[in-house]
Amino acid sequence: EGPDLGQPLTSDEIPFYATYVMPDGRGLPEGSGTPAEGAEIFAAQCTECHGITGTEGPVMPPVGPNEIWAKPAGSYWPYATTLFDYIRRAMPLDHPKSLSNDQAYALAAFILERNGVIDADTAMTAETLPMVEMPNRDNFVDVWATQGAKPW
Amino acid sequence: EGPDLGQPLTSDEIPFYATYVMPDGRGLPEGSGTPAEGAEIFAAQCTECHGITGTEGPVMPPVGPNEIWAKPAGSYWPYATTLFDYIRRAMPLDHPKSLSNDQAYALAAFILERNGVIDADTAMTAETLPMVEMPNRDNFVDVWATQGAKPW
Amino acid sequence: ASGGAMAAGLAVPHRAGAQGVVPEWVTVAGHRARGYGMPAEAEAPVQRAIIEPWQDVAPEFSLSGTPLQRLRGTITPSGLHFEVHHGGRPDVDPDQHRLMIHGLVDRPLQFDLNSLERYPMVTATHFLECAGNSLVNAVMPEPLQAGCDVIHGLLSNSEWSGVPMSVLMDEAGVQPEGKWVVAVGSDGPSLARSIPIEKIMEDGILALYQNGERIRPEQGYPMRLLLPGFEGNMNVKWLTSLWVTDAPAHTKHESGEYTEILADGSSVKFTFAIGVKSLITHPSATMTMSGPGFYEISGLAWSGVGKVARVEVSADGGASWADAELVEPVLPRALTRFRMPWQWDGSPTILMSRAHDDTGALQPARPDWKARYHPSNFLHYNAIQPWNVTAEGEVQNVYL
Amino acid sequence: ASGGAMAAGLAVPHRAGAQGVVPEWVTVAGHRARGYGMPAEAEAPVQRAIIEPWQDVAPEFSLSGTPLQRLRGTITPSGLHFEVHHGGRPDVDPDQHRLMIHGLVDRPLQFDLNSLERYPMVTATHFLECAGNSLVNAVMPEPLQAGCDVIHGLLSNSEWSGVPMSVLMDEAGVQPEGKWVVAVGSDGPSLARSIPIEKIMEDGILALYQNGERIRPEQGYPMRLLLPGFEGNMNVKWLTSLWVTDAPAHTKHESGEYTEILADGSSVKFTFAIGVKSLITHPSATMTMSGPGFYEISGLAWSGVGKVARVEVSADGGASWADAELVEPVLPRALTRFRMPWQWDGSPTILMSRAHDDTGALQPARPDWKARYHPSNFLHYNAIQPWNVTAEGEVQNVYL
Ligand code: HEC
Ligand code: HEC
Ligand SMILES: [Ca+2]
Ligand SMILES: [Ca+2]
Ligand SMILES: [Ca+2]
Ligand SMILES: [Ca+2]
Ligand SMILES: [Ca+2]
Ligand SMILES: [Ca+2]
Ligand SMILES: [Co+2]
Ligand SMILES: [Co+2]
Repeated sequence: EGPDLGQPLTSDEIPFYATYVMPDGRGLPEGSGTPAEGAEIFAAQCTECHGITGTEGPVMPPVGPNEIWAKPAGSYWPYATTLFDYIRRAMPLDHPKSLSNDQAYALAAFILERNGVIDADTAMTAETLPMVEMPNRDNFVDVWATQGAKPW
Repeated sequence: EGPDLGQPLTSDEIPFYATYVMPDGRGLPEGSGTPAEGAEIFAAQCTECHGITGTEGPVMPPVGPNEIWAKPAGSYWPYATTLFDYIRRAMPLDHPKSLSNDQAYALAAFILERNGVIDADTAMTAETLPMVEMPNRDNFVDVWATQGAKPW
Repeated sequence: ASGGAMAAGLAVPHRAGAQGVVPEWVTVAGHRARGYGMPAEAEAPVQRAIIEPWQDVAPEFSLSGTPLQRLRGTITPSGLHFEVHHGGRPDVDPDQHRLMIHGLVDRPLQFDLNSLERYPMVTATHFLECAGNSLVNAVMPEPLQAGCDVIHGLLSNSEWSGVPMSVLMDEAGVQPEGKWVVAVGSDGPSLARSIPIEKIMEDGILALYQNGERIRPEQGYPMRLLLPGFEGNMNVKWLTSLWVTDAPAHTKHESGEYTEILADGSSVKFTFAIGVKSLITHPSATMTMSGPGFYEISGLAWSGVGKVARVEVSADGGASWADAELVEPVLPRALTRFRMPWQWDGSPTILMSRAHDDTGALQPARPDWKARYHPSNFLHYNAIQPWNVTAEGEVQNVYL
Repeated sequence: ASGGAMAAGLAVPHRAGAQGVVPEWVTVAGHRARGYGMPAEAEAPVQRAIIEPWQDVAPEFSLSGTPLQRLRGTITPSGLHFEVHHGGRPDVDPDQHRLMIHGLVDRPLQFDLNSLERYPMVTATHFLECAGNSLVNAVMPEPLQAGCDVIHGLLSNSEWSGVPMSVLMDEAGVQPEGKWVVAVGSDGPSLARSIPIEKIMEDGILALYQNGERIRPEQGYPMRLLLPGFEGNMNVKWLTSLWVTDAPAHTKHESGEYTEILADGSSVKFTFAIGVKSLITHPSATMTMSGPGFYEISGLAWSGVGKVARVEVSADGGASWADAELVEPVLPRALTRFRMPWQWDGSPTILMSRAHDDTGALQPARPDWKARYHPSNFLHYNAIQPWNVTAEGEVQNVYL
């Protein structure tokens, strides 16, 4: 079928962003962060784009409800793990991958807390983050159930 | 079939190079030129590209036989009218359409004379040019005769 | 008197008298050949329409729309292929770039660009459409008066060549539990999407070439994932990682930005294929008719699930419809050009097109589309586009 | 210990420890969208091969060859479409440019570019090949060691859109005596060719668009004549005049430069269509094999009279042949990509392809082609191209 020119790939050659944290928490690293820690980082690095309280924007405010964006990450997204991974790999947009794992946990905690999903004193870690029950989780259509084995 | 947006075209709007002198001489303008007159113009404006005697090139020498080009215009081409029209519209390559009709007749005369096709004292005009019997004329395959009505 | 000029019936202008208009450029030497060509200078205004929703704070989140109203045929010239950059277009060094295949595979592998050149390559023409294309029509209460570049320009069509994904996945050896592939791009945000393994294996392509030459930076140089018919952003650009998993990762883009809220408030997480759709490009909004008479109505139709089967055109606001000609070849999951002769009598009217695909799906009218979704939804808008033609010949975007 | 990292069989790398290689470009904001895109900077070497036979005295007589060995698929990107300029590329002002139809017509007409936009337009993918393509193989006593760009590069393939010539000719009203059309370009030498009216009316196109956008300056901006399958220079660029006549004008190019001298010394004046031909582009001369093992032999086949029906490939110098796969869609008078898997055992061999078209014509071997013509003939060379593969993996041009 082909020339078989693939070279072996060892796990230490795989950068973190080549995978994704799974909803059940697989792939989460060590570390932790509280909403209060997150608030500080957010104020310093995120408000320019997402607003002082995370609701003003102009860019897709992650805190809801807000006037701008019907799908705020901290309440609309089905899994809290996605917050950690996305912030860690992509934010802030102009300095992606500059945050530590602790900072990403803290920012996820802050956003979840602002959305009323977790308490202000709950730290986010590899253990707690996958346990967060996102309020919109059961509000997604299972397209396989409605459209069959190949819903495309 | 279409929007019929073509505008009328009057004959005084048609530049000379939008037509072509036909082998039977239709389209030839007034004027005349001798081989001697042509020799002078050739020496001044053509030798850089086609060589001092029209056989050296480097570009497709119009005078044959020569070492470079198996199809010298002045002996290989089937119709002498083409010489006049092509020189008039296209030569010299870097100043196309700069020659007068007289000059183009003279250059055609010069090239034909150098190829031994006409005498040195024959002037080329709208009357004489179509009468020139090109030596290779009958040496072309009639592709309609050999390949039928649509030889493609 | 000119030689044989009177012979036969051929009107030959007199050379000496009538010289006509001789433009300067037929009297001088032209330019030499060059290594790589560009459009004519006079065509400089034919550009993509740049859309930067947060230009002040996040200019790298930028889009550009193909000026469909300035183009003909079906191929999008690569210089005008639409862009959606979530974190800007990265400067990927092709020599350093690697494609990794890992996760639930027997042999985790990495490939450089040179090795991939040795692989078998397929060629196929496919459209790409952003899931958010035509969003202004989806969400704006009043129709925006703008051209197809702005309204519908996140749509392009290219001939792609590259390695069948199945060949590469087979080399790595996908394990039985491997049901999804998380594809990751090498851009700033490391854009990631979860893709069912069935699609990857069926017709996924590691695209290395676009319209004959190496894929353009805007479209993922040196390589992108191509998933024929799937919404644009699943066709991950600057592809660097294919991570085989047992379940979708529910990445950022499949958690919010690309999920549609339905009328009842629930959401559709995965909408893979682009629905059947069509668009009249000539005439279209921002154009002005040049008086009554003959026009050719011309446009594009496409479907993410197969071939366009039929396009109907109405020149009376939907009262009557007639079948347009589909320009051959009609290819699956590719833009199809349709055309229809039309005599405009100069009175106000509305032009519309509606496409059917070969699964029997028909493009909806806007009210039917709106009825399915929450008012905020801007994704997978494929409703009929009516163009209003005024008595003055202005062509306007209108909702019906 | 990381969260659920041990759950299921999914190998998830530890974030903290193994960071892998993180290239700089995934850590910064990328570039914004732009109006018109260009190839990646690293692809700058992918250029047309410029050929200027008389560079010192006549640089405007210049050609450039498409780097077929660097391309995949079938479409030639417009920036790399081959050029043959007899007097250089003119700077035509599209606003001043006119198309004239005159001679043996009822209504001599002129059209500007804007009016032509109102006309019905057809779209078709067709190759163009210079009648002198591959001339080095035709006339050089020893095979030139150069790439496909230099040897065979006067060959390209585009999606063309424009007005059917028949619509325009009908508007002018061709008279019964009108049997030929002299087409004239708006370049310095006002290049002119005589074309049978049958071809003009059958499938001639006034091409205004190339690969979706306005035709490029090198290919005749703002308009060219397209005669599907006919030798390149009859497809007059920068078309300004169509003069209907009762006979061919025997213009310069049909008097000498584009007439083939046969073995017996007689000449063929008109050779309209390009003969059936094929070419292996991968691997091809100037390339070096990267060791034994699997290769995909890939190439292009075409015919000026119809569709490619079949391409055979030999990997043993012609001792045995096998049918290659033709990549769909196979279109008439368009480049067709063929492909064939091959295991190279590392020993010297010769690769060849030969195409058949749907009229039954078969591409000749070089000795058969040479036997037909005078030794000086360099036109319409369509013989089989053998590539010699040495034990060291060098790929060389060779005559068989
Ligand atoms: C320079 C601008 C900028 C800064 C600073 C920035 N972001 Fe963002 N953020 C964006 C943009 C643009 C997007 C949308 C990206 C996309 O959709 O692909 C985004 C998206 C997000 C989202 C997802 C929103 C959604 O609903 O999809 C989250 C969560 C987020 N950012 C968090 C953060 C955090 C936390 C910080 C600070 C550490 C931050 N951002 C700093 C520009 C910025
Ligand atoms: C600056 C270079 C240059 C100059 C000066 C020049 N020519 Fe040419 N000539 C060319 C080139 C290049 C061609 C080939 C053009 C082509 O094939 O399209 C050519 C072709 C010709 C041909 C046809 C040759 C053939 O066999 O097809 C003739 C005849 C000719 N020139 C005559 C002239 C005359 C007469 C002059 C002077 C008034 C002249 N040329 C000056 C470059 C030049
Ligand atoms: Ca901490
Ligand atoms: Ca900033
Ligand atoms: Ca005189
Ligand atoms: Ca000069
Ligand atoms: Ca490099
Ligand atoms: Ca202008
Ligand atoms: Co850069
Ligand atoms: Co210029």
